Amino acid sequence: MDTCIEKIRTICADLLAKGEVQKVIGFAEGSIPMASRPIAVTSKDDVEKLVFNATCGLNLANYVSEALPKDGKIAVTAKGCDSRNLVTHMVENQVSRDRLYIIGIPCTGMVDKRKIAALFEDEITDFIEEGDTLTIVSPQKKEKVSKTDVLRHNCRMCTHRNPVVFDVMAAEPVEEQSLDQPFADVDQIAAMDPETRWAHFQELTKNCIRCYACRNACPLCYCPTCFVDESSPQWVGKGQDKTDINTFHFLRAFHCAGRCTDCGACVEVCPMGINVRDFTRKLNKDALELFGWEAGLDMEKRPPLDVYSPDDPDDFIK
Amino acid sequence: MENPYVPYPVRIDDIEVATEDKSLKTFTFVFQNPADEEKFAYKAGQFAELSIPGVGEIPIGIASSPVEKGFVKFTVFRTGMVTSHLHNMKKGDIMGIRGPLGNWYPWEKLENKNVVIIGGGFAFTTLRSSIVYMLDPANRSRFKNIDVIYGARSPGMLLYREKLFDWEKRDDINMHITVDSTDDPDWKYHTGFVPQIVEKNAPVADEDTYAIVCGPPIMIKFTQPALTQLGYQDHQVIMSLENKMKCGIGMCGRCNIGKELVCKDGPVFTLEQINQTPKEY
Amino acid sequence: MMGNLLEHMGIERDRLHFSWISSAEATKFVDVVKEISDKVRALDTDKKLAKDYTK
Amino acid sequence: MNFITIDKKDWAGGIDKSRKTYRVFGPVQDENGCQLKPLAPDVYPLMDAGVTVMSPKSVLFPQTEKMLTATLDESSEDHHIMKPVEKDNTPRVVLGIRPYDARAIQMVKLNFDNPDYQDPYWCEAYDATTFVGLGINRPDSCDFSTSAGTGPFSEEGLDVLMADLDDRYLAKILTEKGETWAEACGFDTSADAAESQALFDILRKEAEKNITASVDTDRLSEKSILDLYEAPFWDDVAFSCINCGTCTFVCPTCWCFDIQDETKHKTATRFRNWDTCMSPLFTHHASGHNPRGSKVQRVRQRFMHKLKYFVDKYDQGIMCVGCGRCVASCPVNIDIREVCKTMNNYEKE
Repeated sequence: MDTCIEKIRTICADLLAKGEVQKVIGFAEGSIPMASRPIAVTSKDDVEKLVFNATCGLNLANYVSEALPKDGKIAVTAKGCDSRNLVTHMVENQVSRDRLYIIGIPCTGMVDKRKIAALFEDEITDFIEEGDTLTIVSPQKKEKVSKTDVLRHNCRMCTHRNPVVFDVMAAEPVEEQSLDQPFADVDQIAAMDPETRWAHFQELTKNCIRCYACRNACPLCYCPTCFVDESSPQWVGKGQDKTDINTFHFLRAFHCAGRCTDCGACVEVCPMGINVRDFTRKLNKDALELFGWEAGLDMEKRPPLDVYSPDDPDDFIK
Repeated sequence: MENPYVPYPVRIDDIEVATEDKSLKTFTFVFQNPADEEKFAYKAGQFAELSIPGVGEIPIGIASSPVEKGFVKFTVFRTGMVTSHLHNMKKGDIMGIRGPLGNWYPWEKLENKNVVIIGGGFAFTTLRSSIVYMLDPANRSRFKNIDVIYGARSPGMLLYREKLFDWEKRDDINMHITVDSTDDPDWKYHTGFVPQIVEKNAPVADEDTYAIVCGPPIMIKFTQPALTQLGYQDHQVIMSLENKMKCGIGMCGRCNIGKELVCKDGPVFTLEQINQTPKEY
Repeated sequence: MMGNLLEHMGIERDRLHFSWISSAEATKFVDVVKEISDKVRALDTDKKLAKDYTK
Repeated sequence: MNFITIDKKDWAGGIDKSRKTYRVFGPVQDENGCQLKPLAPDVYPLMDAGVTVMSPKSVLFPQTEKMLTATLDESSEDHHIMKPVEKDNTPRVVLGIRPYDARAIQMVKLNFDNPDYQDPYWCEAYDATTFVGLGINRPDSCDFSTSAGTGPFSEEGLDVLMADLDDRYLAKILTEKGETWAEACGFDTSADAAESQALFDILRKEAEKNITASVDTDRLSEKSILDLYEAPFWDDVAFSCINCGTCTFVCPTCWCFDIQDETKHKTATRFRNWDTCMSPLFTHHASGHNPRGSKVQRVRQRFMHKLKYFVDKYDQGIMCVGCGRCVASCPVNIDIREVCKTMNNYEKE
């Protein structure tokens, strides 16, 4: 993956020099180990700032609408999941295709930073990525691990590593994964009895500080005023009451029903390490089973809960 | 330890619809414990948090004047959750008032000075408080000329109409009442926007003249150049700002403009002070 | 899908109900409301999503 | 000042003794790393843990705190009259607080305990609390506390400062509160003052040497507020921000809060929650107008408050103790050290 960065830089320098785009949204090197930072590059002289590696786990589709100038185009680098969210943006009329120049990046997955941190007792001071080999350094030890072993769960479950829409590809497509049990995590929760399931979700969200990073990092969450922020009527209390926290997580997830690409940005950004995908994954499974639907693959189709079709399942209406 | 978050219990003694569109109502409150009225000693220009248990609090300028005893008055525009709830309350209901909060118009500095009061729309509440205070027999001699320029969209949108017309009849205050427009053939006062009336009728500034300006942003924007033209320097223009507030005592952190907190260091600032700070209001 | 997610979280399915009732179908409305009330009553007071103010 | 030594064998027993009079808070490990929490009777603080994800500010300033209640039942004589909620202000002790976090509490004190108003909830909790700090022998790479006016062995705001000497703690009793706590624990083996102080000095110097990160703050106060406010770099600083507010929540010095009312049946409750300048609601007027309606304005507010307004207002340096929590927790890697440098070096053209 790191070999594609030169190509990305060349493409971007060229686009900016020719004035074809006003800016490029990509990732820059972070200021601490295992970090990267979304960045807008506006001059060809700055393309050296762009990087792409296994820590670029945010979804750049989230930055597109805000970064779009009054007229003209912007370029955005897009992994498989980013590209699916760009499709969703276009289908939902948040941005039009002709305003974007999409630089597709075939992706072999992002690392789970918490999983890596858990391998060390002390803090990580350096992180070097060479192909599948990661060299991770802490004051006490230096360890080589295989990236495949420390991938984020959503990346392990990913079946759309290659961008579904692009103007140019930064590298040859990678092989897609095929999974025997694509929703094992959901099934595992489903197998519990109701009280255990409830306890599982209580335990899951108990540390939530309601910073709403999961919502804000999600490209699907673009409502001008989120339901949790409405004051009249006020749907949800603002305190640390567990009912309010549950309500937030349940409804946030449900607003993503049939739209979620499982990009993992919500989990990536959570400062408290909450796997909020436990909510959205169930919805993704249902969308697939009930509607044969995976979000962000088709520019011509609206998400299933957005449209009526005579053969929609309706046995829940009594 | 004194708890500044605990409101004084008050009873709604009277509710008056203040404007023809019913968007403003004037509430008269009486303290449940007479001793609280003394603790609530305030100066013209200060505000208070009107506190409705279970609903919330809103910061509102005090419209009654320190020289009016036995009650406090607030004129409230219906806009958010708390104000809407308040508009639906009735005489006799119990709620709370927390304050007085913030600073006030600089009455010591204004002594022996000409005072020009410029107000627009419903930002006339603390100006009412100020005028009543200055016209009080005990205070009138402390100030030189008093001019008032007050405008609203239409005659029915003027606040405190009876008081205005009373003041109009007096000879120790120069009233310049105006409306944006009216089809009332009997309207005997000015027609036109506040900045224009300021330009034509406000006294030319000498170093003993101060202007107090309160109104919607658009009025303030156009009144400023008119005042500058009349010779007012930035330190002679006194303004009262509004920002979103919660605590009212400078702790919750949201109402700042630069390093000043509107709730505690303000709401009254001179234009000179405002010009030195980010205009985040 | 909402019902599925609630159930997945451990909340009883019968607490959520969808029906099409036209404004002319007063009796159906009564029947449905009665049915829901009975079902919810059978489930007892919700202790999961209801707020506890005693703390 | 007197010094005592505490054999680590006696540590747990001492804590247990103190539980008779103190509620004990300390660092514990959970799924999300280290957190500072009230300790259950059979739990002991994890003294050698890393920096806690959340700061200790919640000991005095919980994220959600009930303030007032009133009954709405009109048959009751005091209906609609709000009264303060009773608080448990029995003595509490925070064990293993990091020295820079204790300094942060002194900064928050400037806000909650000032000449005009005292916030009774915070102040009473503060008065009830004893802070027992542990010097940091091995500072993290994100730690820039020495250049933020504090350090790994800073004493400010602490009642006791301890040093970890492998088999024992050396404790410097700094206040009466600290002395009372040591007595309650039965820690009474005194140590030679001069020798102990010398040891503390060595450990402090050693630890400070290991701090490599820093911020420059020397020129912040001479800049004009408006020049910094209008500076061109804010768009770039703010670009990656998702306005989540994590930085403000994990920050030991961020004190802003929101006040909310809720009603259930016939009881009204007013409580406060941590608020964040990153949220548009923070300044959203009821009229719809928002003086900080854009992301850039909000990001600028956070840094201007910490690195300029506070500096000018209190003349006590920046409103940051260099703990590095926001640097480590920011999901989009906005780094206050870089922003501080940019502000400090900014020259208006």
